[in-house]
Amino acid sequence: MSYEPTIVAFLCNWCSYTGADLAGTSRMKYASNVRIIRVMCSGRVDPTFVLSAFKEGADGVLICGCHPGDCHYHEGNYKCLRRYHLLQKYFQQMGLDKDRLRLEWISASEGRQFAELVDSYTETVKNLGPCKMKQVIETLT
Amino acid sequence: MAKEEKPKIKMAVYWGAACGGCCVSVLDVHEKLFDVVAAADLVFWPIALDIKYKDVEAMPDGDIDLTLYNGAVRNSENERLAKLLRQKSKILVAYGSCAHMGGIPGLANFSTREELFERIYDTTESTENPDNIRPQPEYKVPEGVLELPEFYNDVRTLNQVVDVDYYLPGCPPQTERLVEVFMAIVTGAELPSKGSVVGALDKSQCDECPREKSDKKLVKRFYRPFEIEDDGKTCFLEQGVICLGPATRGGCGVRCIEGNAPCRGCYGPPPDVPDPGAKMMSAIATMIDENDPEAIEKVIDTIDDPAGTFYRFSLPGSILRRKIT
Amino acid sequence: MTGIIFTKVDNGYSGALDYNELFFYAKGIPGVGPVWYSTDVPLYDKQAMADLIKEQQLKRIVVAGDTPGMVKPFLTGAMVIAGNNPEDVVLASFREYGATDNTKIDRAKGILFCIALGVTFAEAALPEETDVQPDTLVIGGGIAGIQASLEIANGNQKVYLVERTGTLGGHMAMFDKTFPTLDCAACILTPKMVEVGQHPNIEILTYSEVKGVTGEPGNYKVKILNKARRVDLATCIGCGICTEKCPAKAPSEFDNGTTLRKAIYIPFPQAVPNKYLIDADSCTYVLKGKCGVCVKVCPVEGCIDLDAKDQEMEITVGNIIVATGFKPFDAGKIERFGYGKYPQVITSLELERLINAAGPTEGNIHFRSQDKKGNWIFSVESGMPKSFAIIHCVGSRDENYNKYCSRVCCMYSLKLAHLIKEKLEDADVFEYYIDMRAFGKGYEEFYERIENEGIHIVRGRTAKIEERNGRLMVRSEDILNDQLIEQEVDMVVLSIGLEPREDAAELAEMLGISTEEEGWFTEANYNTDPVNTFVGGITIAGVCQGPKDIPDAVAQGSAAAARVLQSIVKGKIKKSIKDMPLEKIEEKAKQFSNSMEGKS
Amino acid sequence: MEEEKRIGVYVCWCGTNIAKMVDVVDVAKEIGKLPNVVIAKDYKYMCSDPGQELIIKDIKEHNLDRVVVSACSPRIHELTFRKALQNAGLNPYMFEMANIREQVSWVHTDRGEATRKAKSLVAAAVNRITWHESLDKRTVDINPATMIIGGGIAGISAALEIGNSGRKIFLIEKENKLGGHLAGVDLTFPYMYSADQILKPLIKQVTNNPNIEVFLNTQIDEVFGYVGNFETKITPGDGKEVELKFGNVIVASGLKPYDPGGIENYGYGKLPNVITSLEFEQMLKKGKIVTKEGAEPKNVAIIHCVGSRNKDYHEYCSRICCMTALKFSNQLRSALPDTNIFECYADIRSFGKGCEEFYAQTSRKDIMFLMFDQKNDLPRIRKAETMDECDMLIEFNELLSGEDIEVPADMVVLMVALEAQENARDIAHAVGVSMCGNEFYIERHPKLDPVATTTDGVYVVGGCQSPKDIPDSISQARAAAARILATINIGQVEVEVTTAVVNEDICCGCQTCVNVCPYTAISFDEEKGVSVVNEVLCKGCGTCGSTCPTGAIRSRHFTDKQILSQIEGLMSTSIELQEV
Amino acid sequence: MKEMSQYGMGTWNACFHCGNCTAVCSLTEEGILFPRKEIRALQMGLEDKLATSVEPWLCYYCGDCTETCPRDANPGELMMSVRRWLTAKYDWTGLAGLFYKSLSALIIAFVLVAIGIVAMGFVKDFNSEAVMYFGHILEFYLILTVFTIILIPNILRMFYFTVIKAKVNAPFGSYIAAIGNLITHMFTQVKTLKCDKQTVRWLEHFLLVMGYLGLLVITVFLDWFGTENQIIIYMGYITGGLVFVFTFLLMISRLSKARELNKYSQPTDWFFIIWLFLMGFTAFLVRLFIDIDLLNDHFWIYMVHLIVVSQWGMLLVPFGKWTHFLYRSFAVSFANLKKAALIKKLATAA
Repeated sequence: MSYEPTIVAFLCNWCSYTGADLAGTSRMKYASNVRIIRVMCSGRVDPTFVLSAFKEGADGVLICGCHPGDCHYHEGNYKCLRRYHLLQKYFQQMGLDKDRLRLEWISASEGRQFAELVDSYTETVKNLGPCKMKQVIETLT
Repeated sequence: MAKEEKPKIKMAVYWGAACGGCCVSVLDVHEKLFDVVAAADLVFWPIALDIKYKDVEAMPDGDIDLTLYNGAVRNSENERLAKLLRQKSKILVAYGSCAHMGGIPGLANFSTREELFERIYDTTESTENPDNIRPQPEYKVPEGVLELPEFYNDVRTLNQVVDVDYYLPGCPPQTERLVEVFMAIVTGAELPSKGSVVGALDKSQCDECPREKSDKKLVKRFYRPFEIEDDGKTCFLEQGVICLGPATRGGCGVRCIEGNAPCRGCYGPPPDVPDPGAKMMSAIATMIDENDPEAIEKVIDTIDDPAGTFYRFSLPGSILRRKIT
Repeated sequence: MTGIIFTKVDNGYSGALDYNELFFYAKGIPGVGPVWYSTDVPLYDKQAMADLIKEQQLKRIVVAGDTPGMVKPFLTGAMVIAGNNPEDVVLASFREYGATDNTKIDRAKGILFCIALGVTFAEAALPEETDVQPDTLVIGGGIAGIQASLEIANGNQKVYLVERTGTLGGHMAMFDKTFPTLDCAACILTPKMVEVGQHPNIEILTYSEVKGVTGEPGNYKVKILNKARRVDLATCIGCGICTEKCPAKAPSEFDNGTTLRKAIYIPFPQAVPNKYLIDADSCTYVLKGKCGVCVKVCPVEGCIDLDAKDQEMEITVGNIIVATGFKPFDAGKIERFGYGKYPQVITSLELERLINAAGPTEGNIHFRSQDKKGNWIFSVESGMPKSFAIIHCVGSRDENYNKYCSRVCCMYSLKLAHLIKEKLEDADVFEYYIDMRAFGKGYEEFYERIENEGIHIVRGRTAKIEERNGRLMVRSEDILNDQLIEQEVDMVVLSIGLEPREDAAELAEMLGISTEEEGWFTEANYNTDPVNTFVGGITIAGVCQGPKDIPDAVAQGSAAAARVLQSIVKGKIKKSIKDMPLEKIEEKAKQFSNSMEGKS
Repeated sequence: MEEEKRIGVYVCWCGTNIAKMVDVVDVAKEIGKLPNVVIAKDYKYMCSDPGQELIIKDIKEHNLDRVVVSACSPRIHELTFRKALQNAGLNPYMFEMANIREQVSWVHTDRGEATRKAKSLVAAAVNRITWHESLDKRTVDINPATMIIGGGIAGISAALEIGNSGRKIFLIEKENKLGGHLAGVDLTFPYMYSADQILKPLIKQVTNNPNIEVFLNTQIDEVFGYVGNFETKITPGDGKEVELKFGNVIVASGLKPYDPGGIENYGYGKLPNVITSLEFEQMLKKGKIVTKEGAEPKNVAIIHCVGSRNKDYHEYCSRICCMTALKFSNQLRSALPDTNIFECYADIRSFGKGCEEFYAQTSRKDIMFLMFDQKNDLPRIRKAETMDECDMLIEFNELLSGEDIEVPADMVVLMVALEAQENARDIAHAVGVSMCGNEFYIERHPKLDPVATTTDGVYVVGGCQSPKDIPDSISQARAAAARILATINIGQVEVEVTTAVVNEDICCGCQTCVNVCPYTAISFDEEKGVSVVNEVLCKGCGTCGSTCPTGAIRSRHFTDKQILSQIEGLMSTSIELQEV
Repeated sequence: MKEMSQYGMGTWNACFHCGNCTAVCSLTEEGILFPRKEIRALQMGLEDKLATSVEPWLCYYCGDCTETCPRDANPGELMMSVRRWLTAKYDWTGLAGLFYKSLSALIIAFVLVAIGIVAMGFVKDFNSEAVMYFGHILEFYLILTVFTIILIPNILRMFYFTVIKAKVNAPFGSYIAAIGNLITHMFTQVKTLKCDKQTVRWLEHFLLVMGYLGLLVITVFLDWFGTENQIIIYMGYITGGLVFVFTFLLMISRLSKARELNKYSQPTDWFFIIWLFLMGFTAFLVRLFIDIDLLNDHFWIYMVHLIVVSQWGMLLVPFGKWTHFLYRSFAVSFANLKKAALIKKLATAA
């Protein structure tokens, strides 16, 4: 039985969101499972947001920022990278597959890469099966 | 000093999944106990008074003015009493870290009931249980049915089970804070809005912390407290020791830090922070002084048990609440 | 006494000034004693020269000529031997103030006069000020023009930005990454383009050309031709249905011919304005009078008007900034490299499009191949090369083509090598260079990095490319290793230089500004006035003044804006140096000279 | 309790662009059922004038206080709609856009799926906007005066550019005269113009300009304030303290020559006839090119890249030495027609306008060009024997011939690198600019913003930013002048509204945030024991907000609440709808 | 460098060593790199390096390098000049150098030879038979002398410079092979064919060489002017005709400077061509006059022929451009030795 995962994506305004727009203007097709939230910088992505997304029922979370060295705000993406790694370790302890969270660098010209990323990540999450987090949280006994 | 005669309030104290420390903290009021007794009738306190559940059940709804519920909700008995006390109390206070956020018992949410039973009834070194006997909620014996509360799969905070009026955090709460809150209630002072945390500050630990702090919070590796020689005066974080102080309310009198141990977060998050562990992870990760993924991994590897460290007292109360399988 | 020596040292910068006339003019300048040609004085014997100085009792020598500085050290030496002050050898350089041909002989005289009197030409030839219209015209929508426009518009002044093509962006928009930081060109450029597009003070006139300029500094009337776009900018919603259905194709300008586009098209997805346009040269309707599919499918009534005509408009501006950029060198001119003959010999600009994720091959490097209709294009259907040769200085530093160095090719070649490696990790990349010109901030470090990335960097200019075993044989001398290399590769990248645009001379004529021999616009002073011209209110910025990289072009764009803003803030603008009559200069010079004497 | 919120939602068709793939009517209908949504409409072109009119009319009629438009990317039309709100008298930040074109209709192929996704995006926007708050654009008045640090050619050019428009300039120079390095130069490349004749009139213009106040023998210690309102105290040569107030700062503090004494191979300091390019320039100015013994040199060798392009010294290229060296050869050829001239180089970098041509000409002037390995094998200079008939010999492997050679020399000119000034770090600290590893100042963006810095109102131009020749320095100086003239012309500068703000009641003073800010906008207030955001400096990236462990920092317009409720909206709807 | 400029027109200083010339040349191969290395040696005054190099002889001056030189440094002409300089260098008498450097010396020598021939004619009373007999003998001995006294020693010197002094350590076998290709190259100069678009030029050159050698054999050894053998007579006409027709074509092309290689011609080049032309032309006329019985009345034509031949044989052959023909052929062999040595070196290294 196939299920359609829901993926919440946090995209930085300057590179990745623009890249996603480019995928759109270029009419590239990609999986509709992703829901994008715009932040000014990937450095704004608070772990709280990521955890909340799972709590609300996301099956995967994608964070995209400018390539290292390209951050519009100099180093926000590095901050994000550091948090990502710590979150990954936390995830393992919480029984969440590390693939439930993905960080990728997408520049403003990488519309194609964004579309491909969405497709491949959707596939990855699909293979992981539905994330039970929301259900577990709601039915704690 | 002459006191205005006021009708005594009715007060109850109950412990759920708790260590008993909270009850002891109530006793710790020492001589002020007389003031308490003068102002309140203790109508239920299993640790101290022989009042039965059925006595409580017999009370009219809302009869109890103030209930301090400490401990998390671990089993069916905890849950039943939580619901019962909610029904019978005007003000229900989640007293102590366990009732507030799950506390130390909440760490059991890293395991399932089965895993816990297996450990406790099978694999502990001192256990001999060849028949794989497990506690049963009901057990028929010739005399009738023996009952045991059902051990739940998850640990819950009090507010995940019933509606809570106030939270008085701490493991255990500072006794002075308890007295302050108690006095406020009995004197009929204006109470804070429902759902507030009382007996703690809005500001975090650092505000009271005597250690020297600077903006140089860049870390190349993390240490557990015993791995470094603490200089006794520099901010723990700047020494690479994870201290949850910044994401933990003040009010405890920085007891741990005064004892040269970093804060572990028993006082819970400051206002507006839904998940102190997440905030702290964010802050700690930001301090890592590396930009290369591999180097970052290496630094993070020096944090042994992130979930346990950042959620020591707050796992059931955190966003994700428990480990999933 | 002051002596004047005219140098006729042939520097290759030959000017057609009438030296005889200048010679006689020089004799009449007050305070001037002997006047010589350099051939009349012992220019190879310092002692003899010193003797001559003493004999003539010269205290000061003016060396006059195109670049008289070339002989100054000798004369300074001779002056010192003669016991004079070395600082009293002064230069009257005609080139310095643009007196490079005989039409500017009066300026040359002015220069002579001033210098002879100990006054600098710049201070004597300071034109009067006049009122200035607050609006500004910027010609060219590349990065320099964008920058200049934004600077001025952000100073709350109106800017007309005229761009020849259908979109802003210029060459920079075509690039994938930029050296040495490797940030993507689109990421940093498109926000600027959008900013321009949305700026309330900027009126963008794309697909337009400047057709005539009249008036004077501070008040220019400019005739602008709005070429028929045939799509209404106001109502086009950029839906793209027209393009989908359009039957006609032509090589894409934006993709530098690496792929095809439709006759109705948007130059690239992030174009500003993000509206469609019709290329009359490939539109079936325009060519054959029937088709009109686009009109039928367009959801907006009246948006497409296939019969639209070019229109002219006139604007009044106080300042004009010229930022028209360059054209890439035509690699086909060098037959030995086989561009146009061997399909896998490509230009750097083509590779730039291939590597660009938004390019014809989605960022992958594929062979050039023929489509069904026989057009040579790049598509993902053909295979991928495994080895590359990148050839520097194609069309640059070469007496047979362009003598000058194009300034950017070394760095962009290194960048391309890196990007190839990034795309195709196992690819062999060979770079053939003459001198590696990694001069800017972080450039040398970048070069060092590329060297360590396993790219073969060979000092030796490639001489020819031939087909061998179905691949391309690149023949070069590896000078530093004393070898002859006949390298067989799958693809050759020609790092083409930059050339002035074909219409540069025409525009210069229209504006009254000068050009260099090669066609770059001439600045008012090489050293001190890199963006001004001899015409008041007209400044030049970016590559149209000479090859430069992005930061330098941007700096010039801003610098040009500075002068415009200065005039607007002040409300006054200087007239043209070019129009200063000789008498006026002479008069001013005398005044200054007298006041100096008065002081001392 | 919470005040009532009145949200209007508009779903755009974008012709068929959205409508073809998304059932816009259905989206509007469903969204209209959400709490707080007063009206939900669909319309063909929201961005068109009638579309905007529709919004304005509804705001007035239905007393809307928040508007959600679900259409294309906010990057395209956010500003358009914000303006519409403004026209209707609403705060422009009470607006949110849901991108259902670029991120839905153009990229998906299943209409049902696309519609579902569109609903969830709009629901998220509605959720989010519930938490929006009014933000007011803030501006700072600009003090029209400008301080320029450095009186070299870059500083002078900037001063004149601004000063000539009638605005005040404070020109600070640490030496006792203006002119910087150019004052020590004889001729400029490639056209051999006289540096004196270029510089002196400019200095005269500076001193004659009543708007330009020059302070010689002056150093800058500390600059306080922010864009538009800086101030500093200086103590010029006469010892009297002066207080300056200004709106912008241009740093044009230039470079200093590298001391070649550190390169053992060249024997500078030990061999008397090994001199630096600056010393040689002085000889040229004085018209006397002689060795220490007083004789005209028969052989002059010029060694390039001294201290440049080598990991042991400076890794970077000093950009102007090649051309200066070629200029020296020309000058030598003129001054000493019979002298043998050797140019020992690594790569000839004659990239500027007219420069390659100059190189070509120079090479025809009987000058021996010899190439050495700059990175691994520097030439070695030693004293010659009597029989060698020269003062020194330079040994190295000549790369173009492959021969090991000895070059005779009576004078060796070392083309020394240019490096950051000794006080570069102090100035950086004083004005708040960052430095790269080489101690050059870092510009805001290496390409698109080459003179601004991350500190608003502070510009870096000329050599202090990296080595440059005269025209490039002047272009930069003027670029900074343009920026400043523009802000002066407006008189005010707009500062970011969506900044971070610290809740002082919560902030505990842990200072974790301070270093996170790339713009040094956060500082620690010792007195209050809390962090303070300078909203003029803040650019609103929000990194501090997600770093703050106490939740005391709020990123305006991207608050935790806004984003968390957006997530909630995104998810709840999507799940509900999936079940349908 | 300054000396070299007397052997040809040089702008070689302008060279910035991009290596284009070496790479564009069709005759360069691994181990045999020119002309950039020659330019470098010259710029740096590495006389020994130049003197011991065989590479200049391998250049056939197709002009590609000069045409494509980005600095107009004219490497082709440099190679030509180096060849002239080498000719002088190999020549033990030193006359070759003198003639290259001094046009007047060359003219004086020409005049002296002419005077000598006229004087001899005078001694023989301008008796046609005696003079012609003398001429015939003269030619014969001239060739012998020039070869033994001048050319052979010079070639040995060349061998000394380019092989021994250059320390070429070639295996013995390669010497034998080298002799083989010496013969082929001497007559065919087949290497020119490797130059791009040079087929026509090679054919011209080949026919000219064939004509010249044929004429030499026919006049000197088969006594063309004395023989009655019709075949020889016709062969003589053909070869003579070939010589003057092709030299004439050459002259025209030089004048029009159509081809890159002809852009810069030295006086000695002109002497070479004109005298070759004159030799063919006068020989042709002499035999024609004999055949139509005009010679006795117009004996001066033979005198002219003899003067031309003597100047040719005494001056141009031993000291002029003619030697290129010889040196070049030997150079190919020596170059092969070098290559063999290189291979051997590489083999031992491996």
